[in-house]
Amino acid sequence: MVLSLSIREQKKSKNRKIITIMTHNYPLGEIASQVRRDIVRMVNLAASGHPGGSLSSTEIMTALFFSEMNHNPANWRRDGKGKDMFFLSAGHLSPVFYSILARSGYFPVSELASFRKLGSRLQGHPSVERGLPGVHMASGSLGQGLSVACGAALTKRIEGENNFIYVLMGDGESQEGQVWEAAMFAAHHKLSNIIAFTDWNGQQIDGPNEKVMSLGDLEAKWRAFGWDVVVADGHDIEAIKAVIRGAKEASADGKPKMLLMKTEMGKEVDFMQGTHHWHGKAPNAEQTEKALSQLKETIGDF
Amino acid sequence: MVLSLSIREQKKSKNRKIITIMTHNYPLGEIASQVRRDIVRMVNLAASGHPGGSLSSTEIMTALFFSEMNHNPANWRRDGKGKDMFFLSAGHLSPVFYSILARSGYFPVSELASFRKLGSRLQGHPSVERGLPGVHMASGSLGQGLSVACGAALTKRIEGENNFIYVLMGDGESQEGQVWEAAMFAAHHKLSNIIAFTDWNGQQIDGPNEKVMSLGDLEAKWRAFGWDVVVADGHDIEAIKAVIRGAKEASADGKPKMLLMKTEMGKEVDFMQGTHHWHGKAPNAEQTEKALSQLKETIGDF
Amino acid sequence: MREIFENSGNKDTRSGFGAGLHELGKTNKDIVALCADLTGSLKMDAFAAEFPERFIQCGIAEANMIGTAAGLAVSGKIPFAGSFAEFVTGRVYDQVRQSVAYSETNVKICASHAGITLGEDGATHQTMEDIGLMRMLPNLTVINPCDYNQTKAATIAIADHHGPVYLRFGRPSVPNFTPANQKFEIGKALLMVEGADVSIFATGHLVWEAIQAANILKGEGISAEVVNIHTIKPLDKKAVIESAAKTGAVVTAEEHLIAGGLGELIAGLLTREKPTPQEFVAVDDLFGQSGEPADLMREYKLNAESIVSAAKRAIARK
Amino acid sequence: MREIFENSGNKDTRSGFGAGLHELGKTNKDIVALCADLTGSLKMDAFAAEFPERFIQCGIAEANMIGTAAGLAVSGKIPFAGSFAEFVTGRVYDQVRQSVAYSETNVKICASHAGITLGEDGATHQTMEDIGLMRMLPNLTVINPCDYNQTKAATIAIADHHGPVYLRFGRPSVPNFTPANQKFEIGKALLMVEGADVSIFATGHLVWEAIQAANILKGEGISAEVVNIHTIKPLDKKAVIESAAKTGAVVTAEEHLIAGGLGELIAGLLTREKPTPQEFVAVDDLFGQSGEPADLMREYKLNAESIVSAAKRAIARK
Ligand SMILES: Cc1ncc(C[n+]2csc(CCOP(=O)(O)OP(=O)(O)O)c2C)c(N)n1
Ligand SMILES: Cc1ncc(C[n+]2csc(CCOP(=O)(O)OP(=O)(O)O)c2C)c(N)n1
Ligand SMILES: [Mg+2]
Ligand SMILES: [Mg+2]
Repeated sequence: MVLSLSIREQKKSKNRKIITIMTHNYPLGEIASQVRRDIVRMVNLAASGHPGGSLSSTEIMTALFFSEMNHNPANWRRDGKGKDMFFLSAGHLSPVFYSILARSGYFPVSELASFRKLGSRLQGHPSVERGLPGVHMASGSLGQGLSVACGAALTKRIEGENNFIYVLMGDGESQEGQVWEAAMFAAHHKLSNIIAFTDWNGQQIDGPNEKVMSLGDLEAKWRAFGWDVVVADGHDIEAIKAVIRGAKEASADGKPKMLLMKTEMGKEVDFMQGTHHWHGKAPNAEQTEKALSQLKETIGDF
Repeated sequence: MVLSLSIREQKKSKNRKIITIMTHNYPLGEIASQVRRDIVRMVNLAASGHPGGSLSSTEIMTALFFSEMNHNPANWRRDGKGKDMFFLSAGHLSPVFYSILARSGYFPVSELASFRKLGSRLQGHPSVERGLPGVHMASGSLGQGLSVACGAALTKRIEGENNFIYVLMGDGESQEGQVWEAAMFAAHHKLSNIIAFTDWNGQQIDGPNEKVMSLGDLEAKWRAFGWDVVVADGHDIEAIKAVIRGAKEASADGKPKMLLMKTEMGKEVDFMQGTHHWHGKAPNAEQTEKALSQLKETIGDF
Repeated sequence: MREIFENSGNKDTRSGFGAGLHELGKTNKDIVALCADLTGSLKMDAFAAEFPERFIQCGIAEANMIGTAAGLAVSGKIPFAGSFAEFVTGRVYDQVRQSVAYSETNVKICASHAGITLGEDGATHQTMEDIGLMRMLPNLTVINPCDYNQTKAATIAIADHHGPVYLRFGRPSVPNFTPANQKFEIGKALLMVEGADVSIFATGHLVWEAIQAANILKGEGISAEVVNIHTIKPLDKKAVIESAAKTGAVVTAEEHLIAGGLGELIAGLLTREKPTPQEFVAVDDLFGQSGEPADLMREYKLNAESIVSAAKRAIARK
Repeated sequence: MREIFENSGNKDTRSGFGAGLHELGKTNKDIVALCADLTGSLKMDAFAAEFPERFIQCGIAEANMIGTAAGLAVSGKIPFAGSFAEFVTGRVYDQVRQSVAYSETNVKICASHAGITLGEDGATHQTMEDIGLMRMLPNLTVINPCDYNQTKAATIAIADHHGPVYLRFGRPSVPNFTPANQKFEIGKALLMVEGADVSIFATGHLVWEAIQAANILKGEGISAEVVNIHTIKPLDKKAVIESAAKTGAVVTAEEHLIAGGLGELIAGLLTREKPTPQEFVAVDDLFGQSGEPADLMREYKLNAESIVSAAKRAIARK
């Protein structure tokens, strides 16, 4: 009864390839700006969704998908064979994920308008039920993505592939115990092909991490769990590229990699920036206007 | 239908007081020896149960209940009002727990013979259903006890009581993510009235921790989670007493306390000692004989 | 009685919970509240603001929240621990099982955003299994009130009931139609509309829909009885058996999967007592999806129209 | 058919799982196995010893094990992830829900020590809710075979079925009575004993008890039909409806709580199709306790004697 509503159109891979190549001609900073516009517009259109963390992780996702990751939107396979794989553990960051996927050529950018609508492939949190290309796994219930990444990393090792498994987590998300189970597991099994990002924006729903549930010395925690840890500016695209490359190069040391990316929630939209209030709130028409006036349209709105 | 089978006899508190006082006249080492005999005999009689970790945590439990803990077996309340409270997180260590409780005077030592039998108050893992004095909470599913301790510690603080909350965990148990959730919570809420023990015997069911799922630098982990950590010899009763006292004295520093007790699984029974094979296996008659020959009967068998 | 229930204005049931909790905070100093980074969504903010020393923020760590609540309860407090329904049931089933139900601790598990009406967040957040999960646990009382007033009354009532409770409520604004001063009696089903031809046993958001359905049916000359099963466990067996015996046809209506839900509970009871034709208004073996609450209710056929046709099917099978 | 089932010697069903897994390891290199520090109890040691590179030790971290299995599955492996039944269901319900069922990953969840026959460890380890938990999840297949041979066959069969599966088996040695070479057909109920007066739908360890009950009833002139519901989901509705329609009286028998179990599943089906008097051989709203498996089966009335009296009660209510 419900599946029949799915938007099942599969755009030709040829078309997708063209989109990708075109997008790749833009400087990464311009792509990030367009992605931010997409995020704000999607959440406004849906009248629900999570702009805060999407805006804080925009550069991380841009640098990863448009520069560092070995992927092929034109010929995507759910099993990720022969390619790097990306898992969005913090599923509420679906706006940035969907925009990045569409802008990479996984599906038509026009489909971004269906975000959170009945029958859409762009569910509130990523889902595989309707076959959206680019999404390997459902997420939304926090704390599960790093475990999934561990499994995929094991497959890569068993198959002798030297591709990487990327995963994006929220900082608040690391309060979930399952994250530390996965941390211990990855270190024990020496899954150095895992490169994880924490979007360290210092905020979660009820307020700053520090007030809600302090992460304490987060760097020390990951190190104590046997990981290589790097702290970097999560809005500096060149810095992000550098730490990802560094992580890839260090993969022989047998340790999984945690890239703690210092960011600001709501980045680049003045009234959203640095506060938890826009974690999961949609801007109204006026607010959207105000936000968009601060974000350059580069590639073109959907 | 089932509860009717319960052994509901409640021995008079007067009797219990006499038992306690008598037991307290023995040196702690002699109590520990008797407790070890109880463990071996209970598990043999039940033809099931967990001798390995019970034998490794015997001195910890002896020092705690017969020296450091503020408790009153004669007048025990489930809500622990005005007293210290103890939670056994690693519920499979029920043999040592039950022996310590009986030897402290919580219930008749003769009841130890009912361990794991149909209708017994001495369930395979501690349970409150049948009202066994000394047991505040059910356990058995690993990883939950530290969270419970956090709750009790909060009550003590709200009520302005300066009693302590003790909790005993297994080392393998700290692979459960919930333990790290509780660790983060206790540090965030500055629950310095929690004194936790890890029975660091280096073994779990499938083998040494190191092989099954390495705990890595366990001390660094707890420190990184914001706890005061002490490592001590978990078979040296004086050392145990000293670290408990130290933990109590340091309670003003606002940090919860983790006492990592270095122990050996199956301690004092040569064929059980230092191996995981007796984690959850009952000795047969002959093996029991052999084990008991190595353990001095001091207070008298049940 | 055929009382006329009128909507006194739409309100969300979670706000009924928030109001009840706030009131409890004022009258009972043993009440403490715990939340896992969803204080605003659970409408716990009034309590948190007025009683900060009794509000315990747990962060995104639901398992630990349940254990902490159990520890508070065993030492004498009355903890209300809240999150989205999926995260205080499926996420923590084993913790609820051991540290709350089996340990018989006086914990009140407060579950917001239950069912498909959670809306746009979609399937990972929309539990339609929580009634099934929680009613399996011995010692646990399971309550699913129908509107703002009843949720507020239930919140207050469970504080006086010594023992573990699961309290389920929802996100969207829906009609508020029960009397504001009605006392909440745990385990006592409420006859909302008396009727003779078919018994509609409804719970939660579906009670209002059932009353609407009864009105529609009345217009067609069918006399439907509507019973509000606000307490799923312990089920008011007598009320169910008597009504079903009287009408000889049953409809169950709930914002839940068929599997594990109120419908199967009642089917199990009636096959043991007096087998009766029964139709289910519930979701059959599907995950939810994103959408607006009202649209989803229509899409998943959880509304008055579905109850009307189910009632006719049940009657036809007498 | 009234086939005579003979016990070819007691064996534990978990050893059937272990043998099946070991065999799969030899024939299919995509099979991987995961365990959470219970390798011996799950009888996974033969697999682990022969295929160490495909055996993944997860330590005591079941949530992560499920997620890891999902990650292995999405990338092309066929993971069999095992622990005690409570720890791969209630402990990880939300993980199974999102990363296995909703994500439609090809994970085989392997649950040993299910039910009361877990024995001496007691209630915290004895799940009698796992069928209820797992059958609520869309996309998941739920299987509960009856003996060693059938468990081995089921283990092999689920490897060829693409999709998430829950496989439930037990700890103690019990009669092994189904043919060693019988192919396991998912979703196809097995008629074990043909009869006319009452239908006994049994699953798992209770199938043998049901056959014994049918023998006893035969001696008293009552003709009981025994159907082995080894696949709880998808339920073989046709088989259930036809048998119930033929006999007009139903007994369900399972090592599970009444709530959420096979009995309620069948009651729900029959009230929609053709309401039929039904009696439940299952545990009513109690936690288990420590004891020897056989003693517990007697104590909780999960045996042939209980089925016999339930059958008589059901027949009397026709
Ligand atoms: C298991 C679980 N618990 C709670 C939630 C509700 N929730 C969604 S996002 C969120 C906060 C996440 O914080 P963080 O990871 O820092 O992400 P950010 O707010 O920075 O986007 C919470 C509590 C959830 N989705 N899953
Ligand atoms: C949640 C959970 N998972 C698995 C088990 C089964 N189990 C019981 S004891 C044990 C090993 C515990 O290891 P450790 O904490 O080191 O205790 P020790 O073996 O030293 O006694 C396991 C896996 C359990 N009881 N609970
Ligand atoms: Mg954050
Ligand atoms: Mg150990």
